Amino acid sequence: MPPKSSRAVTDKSPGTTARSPELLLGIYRLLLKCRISDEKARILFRQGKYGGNFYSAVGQEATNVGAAYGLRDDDWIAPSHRDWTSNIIKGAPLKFCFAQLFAKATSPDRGRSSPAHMGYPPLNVITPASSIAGQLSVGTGVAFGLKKHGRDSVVVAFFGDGATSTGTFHEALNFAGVHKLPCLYVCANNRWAESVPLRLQTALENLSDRAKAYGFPGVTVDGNDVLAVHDAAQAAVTRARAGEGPTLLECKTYRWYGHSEIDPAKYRTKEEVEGWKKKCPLAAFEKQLLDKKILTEAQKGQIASEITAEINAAVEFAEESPYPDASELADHVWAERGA
Amino acid sequence: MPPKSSRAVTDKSPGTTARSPELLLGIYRLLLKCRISDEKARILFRQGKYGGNFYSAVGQEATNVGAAYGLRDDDWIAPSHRDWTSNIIKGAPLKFCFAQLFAKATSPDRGRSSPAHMGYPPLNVITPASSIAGQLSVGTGVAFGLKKHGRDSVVVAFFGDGATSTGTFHEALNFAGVHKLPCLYVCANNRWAESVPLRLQTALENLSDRAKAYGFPGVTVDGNDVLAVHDAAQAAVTRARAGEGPTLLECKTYRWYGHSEIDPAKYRTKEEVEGWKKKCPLAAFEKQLLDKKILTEAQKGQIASEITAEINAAVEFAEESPYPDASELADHVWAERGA
Amino acid sequence: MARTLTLIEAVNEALLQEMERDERVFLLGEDIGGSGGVFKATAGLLDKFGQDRVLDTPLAEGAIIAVAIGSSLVGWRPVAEIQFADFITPAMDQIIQQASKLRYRSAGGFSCHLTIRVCCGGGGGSGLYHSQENAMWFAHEPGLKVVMPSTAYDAKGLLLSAIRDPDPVIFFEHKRLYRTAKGEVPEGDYTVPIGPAAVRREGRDLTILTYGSLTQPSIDAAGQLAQKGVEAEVVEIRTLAPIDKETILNSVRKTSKVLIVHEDKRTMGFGAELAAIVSEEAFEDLDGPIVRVTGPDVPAIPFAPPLDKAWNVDTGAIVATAEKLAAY
Amino acid sequence: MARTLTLIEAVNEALLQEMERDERVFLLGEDIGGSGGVFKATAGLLDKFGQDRVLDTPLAEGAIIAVAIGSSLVGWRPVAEIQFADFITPAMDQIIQQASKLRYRSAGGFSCHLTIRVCCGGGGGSGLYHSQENAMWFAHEPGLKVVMPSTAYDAKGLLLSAIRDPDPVIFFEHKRLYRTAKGEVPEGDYTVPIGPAAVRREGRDLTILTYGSLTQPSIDAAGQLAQKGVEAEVVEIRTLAPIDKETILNSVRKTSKVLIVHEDKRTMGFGAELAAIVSEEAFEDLDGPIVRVTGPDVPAIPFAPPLDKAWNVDTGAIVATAEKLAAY
Ligand SMILES: Cc1ncc(C[n+]2csc(CCOP(=O)(O)OP(=O)(O)O)c2C)c(N)n1
Ligand SMILES: Cc1ncc(C[n+]2csc(CCOP(=O)(O)OP(=O)(O)O)c2C)c(N)n1
Ligand SMILES: [Mg+2]
Ligand SMILES: [Mg+2]
Repeated sequence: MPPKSSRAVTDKSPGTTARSPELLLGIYRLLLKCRISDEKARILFRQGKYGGNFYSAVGQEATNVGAAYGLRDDDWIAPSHRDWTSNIIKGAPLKFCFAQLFAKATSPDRGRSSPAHMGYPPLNVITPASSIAGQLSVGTGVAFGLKKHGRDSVVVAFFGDGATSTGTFHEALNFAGVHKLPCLYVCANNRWAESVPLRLQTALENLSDRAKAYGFPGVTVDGNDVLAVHDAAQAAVTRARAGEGPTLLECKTYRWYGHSEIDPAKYRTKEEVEGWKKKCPLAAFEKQLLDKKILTEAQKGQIASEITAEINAAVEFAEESPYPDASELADHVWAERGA
Repeated sequence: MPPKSSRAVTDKSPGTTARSPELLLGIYRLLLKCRISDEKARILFRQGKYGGNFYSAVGQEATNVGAAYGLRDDDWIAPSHRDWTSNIIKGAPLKFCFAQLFAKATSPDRGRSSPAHMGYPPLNVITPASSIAGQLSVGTGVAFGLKKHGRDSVVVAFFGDGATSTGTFHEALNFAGVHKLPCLYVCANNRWAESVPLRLQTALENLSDRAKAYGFPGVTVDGNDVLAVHDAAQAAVTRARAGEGPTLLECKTYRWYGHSEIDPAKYRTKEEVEGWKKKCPLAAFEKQLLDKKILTEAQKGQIASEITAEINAAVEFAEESPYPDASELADHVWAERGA
Repeated sequence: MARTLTLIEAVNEALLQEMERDERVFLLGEDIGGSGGVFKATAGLLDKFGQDRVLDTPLAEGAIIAVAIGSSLVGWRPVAEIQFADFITPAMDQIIQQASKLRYRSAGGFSCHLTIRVCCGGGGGSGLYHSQENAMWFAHEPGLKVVMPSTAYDAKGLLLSAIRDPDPVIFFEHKRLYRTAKGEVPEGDYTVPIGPAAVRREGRDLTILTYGSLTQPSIDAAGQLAQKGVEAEVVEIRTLAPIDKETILNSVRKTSKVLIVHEDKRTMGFGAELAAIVSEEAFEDLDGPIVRVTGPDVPAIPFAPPLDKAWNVDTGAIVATAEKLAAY
Repeated sequence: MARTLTLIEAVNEALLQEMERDERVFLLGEDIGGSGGVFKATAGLLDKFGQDRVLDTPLAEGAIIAVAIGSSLVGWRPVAEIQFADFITPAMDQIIQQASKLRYRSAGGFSCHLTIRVCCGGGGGSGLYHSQENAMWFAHEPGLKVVMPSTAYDAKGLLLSAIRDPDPVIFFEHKRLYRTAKGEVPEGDYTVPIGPAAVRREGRDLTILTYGSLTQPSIDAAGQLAQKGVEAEVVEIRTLAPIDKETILNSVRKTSKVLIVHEDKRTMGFGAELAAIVSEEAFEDLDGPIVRVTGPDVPAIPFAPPLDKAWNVDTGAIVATAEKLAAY
């Protein structure tokens, strides 16, 4: 079978019409939760509450929320360094998410991984390595294993534009294409890999064209339009569950802040950053919901304060949790050395 | 600039019209030289004249000859395990080619590499490693270096269908696309990677589609039609010399024999093999030239006997050459340890 | 019932029996199906188990290991093949950054239950890119286990252990041994535990620490040495990681002299760690230098017969060095 | 004229001066241009030399090394950066199968004149994937040279040697030293040869063999030991490959005791080779076991502060072990 050629979906999403208010409010709540959690994580880092680094995804929330909203518990997420909030989206309790930043003994990995490099085994979020595109390796393998079981669960793997230059990306997606794996490859194309601009990363205009090398569909959407992302993702998930194989979903978006909290990001122009801030994925969606009266100002305030309360409790939990003990250093190296 | 989309050139080449007899006879002579040399190499292996292994390219001559015919001395070739004859095409004296098979001290690498893994530094043929796609790494780097010098030399890198699954392939071609390097990537798609059929290697019909991921042209030609290959290659070389960047040229062809001389190739059907043998690139071209009277039967016999004489002398040279001495084992590890 | 099998037959039998016993086990790699493997280690398995359990993969070692890792997360027991150790380098990121560290970085939340079979070593005329060993890189990486059998019996028993082991095990098969190592192998199920070294010959005058292709030459050397009145103890390190210090140190305490023998390059070869362990933990018992007989510091084994031969560490070299050490 | 520079300033100056002196030198890597490098090792160089000589590459370590190798074949002198040693694994095929073996496999017909700068080691809170050393893999591979300076002076002088060296040199820069190692650095051109180890402190009672981030703690430890009447000689192995046996053995012959100190994991760490050399070639001179003080056998340095700290080999541990050894 010749591959379906990629199609670039640049037109606006159909908007809020004909969708249930529950869905729309669910998405809204999650967008907001990611935004506030992420901003909180940044503040905590700047306050010196934890070390290492944090990779903010503020500005990109529509991509992660749109792609992962509605996944089932038995679905998998393979996140990268900028996808700490994918744990939140998948349903991990916030207290564990903040405990992870603080590297406390109550975090899922007992403080081993760097902040933001979070997985959550009970809900199949794979603990990421920093090694770029590594999650595409592991995620593709999981998809292969799921298909082998005959299950209809899917894997959603997140990564950036830079990751598409790696050999790991190619080997994973080529394999997925050959075996029509139930995997959704979601590229948050934020136009920068640390300080390297897209034009030094690829000769392509649309990274979804990379899918043409693997014989499965590649789709480009406005990554700041949460419903556009969600529609495209749901179509891909449906395809995947039906055994029709993977999809590469490119979401054009932007990170508002530096690569990490210690990056002043001087390599970008003010105009570029301001231009993207005007396309705030949260504000745009909020306005839609307010305009259509699906959300009221009162509700909005209430949702925000519920989230803030939850975050505050989570931060408190994290702060009060103990660090792992030095004696744990060599635990979990091999199975015999489990704690 | 959006990438030019690949075009599949499946129509027949324009044939012999409007080409100089010198060109046609030059190509013919080289096709024949490759064929007879390759068959001789196989016989010598079977006679136990050298050990290791040999990777015959009989059946694929039109791909290598068509792509590399007419390259300049200052152009480069980055060959793989099946491209021993690319040394012959580039102009390396036959005696060195056979000395290489025999791993004699008179071979360019003084017997270090396995048979068939031959390079020829004086004419810029890069000594290959077995590591599949490694030549794409080194070749792409050379192309970058050439462009940096402002020279108009080009690199022709040969590889198989299997090699296109490697991460190395992806990283090299992506880099070449970003920097519009003067490199011609020639894929001899012989439908098998050892025993692995194409359908387990890729979901694609045409491997030239891989170029769509890199923003430069991908072209598919009949790899058994030497003029079709030559035309496509020359167009790509012209592009490359003019600074317009790389081309991926897929040549659909077939290896008549096993992966190597010790592979009985039972994984292929007799029909498949016989079908391809009927499309012999040498016989087809020879018939064209005879039909058009560009070649006469007498000339044909003479060329064949000239080549045979040259090969016999080369084999004699190789046989009479000494092996490298055991004392050379640790030479050329580092520059200080040059011989 | 035991029969005489070659090492490669033992590998094949272990794979076959474990696939019969455990439906979760499947094989993946290049040319393992349609052709039964370059050396026929997997011959017959595709016919018996079908493509679902014997998967010929794209030519991409990184993807092979990736799929093994990921599928193990959902309960499979993959046995991946890397056709030649020389071609394990494209999979280094997957092995080192993913497989060896996934259990650790998730504090046991995820783990990699997988086996990587790797054909390694010189075979006489294999050349620069079909003769590398490359095992020592992995012995440096906690989280991995590294195994290399030298007998048919151990090949089957250790491979069964490896496939059942909950951690990533890299299982090296030396190509020179595939058909030269023959021995009694029980028909039924048995395991040889990962970890313990094997004392292949007892002796009191010196200890030869070795593994892989030089185990038998070391045993042969010990035979010749006995005729000269030197009783060498031969300890085969079947598991390179984790190392069985106890067996090594017990032997050294008895013999007081250590000769390390391996085919791989000398500098930073696996023998370095053996020497370090002994010189740290059995210093008082040592009556002579710890001597290494190894391959040379050359990138890999070159092809031309005289060069290939010049690399070879043979029984003669072991005997000569051992004699000198015994007389020390 | 010498001024006080940090190690990273010395690296930056070496790059700048060599690029001015030799037009064939160019830099390539991730984030070395627009941002001047994660640690600012290449700060200012893009502005000064332009994109033709300071190239921000795609995120592909294999391609970075590939381009370095290939361009060196046509006369360039590339200096490639691998942002963190943890991310060198995707380039293993290029480094091991291409760079280290190209000269050998072509009998000198081709060669790789290139330098690979790698930021390595723990920095206190760097975590599992920004703290690996991974230098020892390469010390096993003849054809490569492996260098790791611990002083600003050596950083500049060794980097200039590396860039001028006709073979592939992997130049490790320990991130903990970037701003903590400060010292006098001549303004002008000078080289520190690749190869020789440096005796950092003379002593007669024991030899500390070390490198990288534990050089200064070892010197500090020697200072503390002196107050306790133990005179330790500190030898810094600035070049891990090829190893300067002579300096090491001379020191051991004088002191008769050896303590090996490194941050990297213990098993198969670089210290293993040092122990093996000494126990083979200076056995007669040894008056005590060869002791290693190293990082633990754990995949990499975990992030949580107590775990990070638990990894740390510090002056206290060196002093304590050295005292015991001296008293042996
Ligand atoms: C293999 C590897 N190389 C380099 C790095 C260092 N690094 C971390 S993030 C990053 C850029 C990633 O860019 P992109 O994929 O676009 O994701 P983004 O950060 O923009 O979300 C780099 C180079 C790494 N973590 N892994
Ligand atoms: C990295 C690597 N993996 C595996 C091999 C073993 N191997 C040698 S040739 C080959 C198949 C190559 O297939 P293809 O690229 O189609 O080239 P062809 O042999 O058909 O010309 C394989 C798997 C290798 N040499 N290098
Ligand atoms: Mg990005
Ligand atoms: Mg092929």
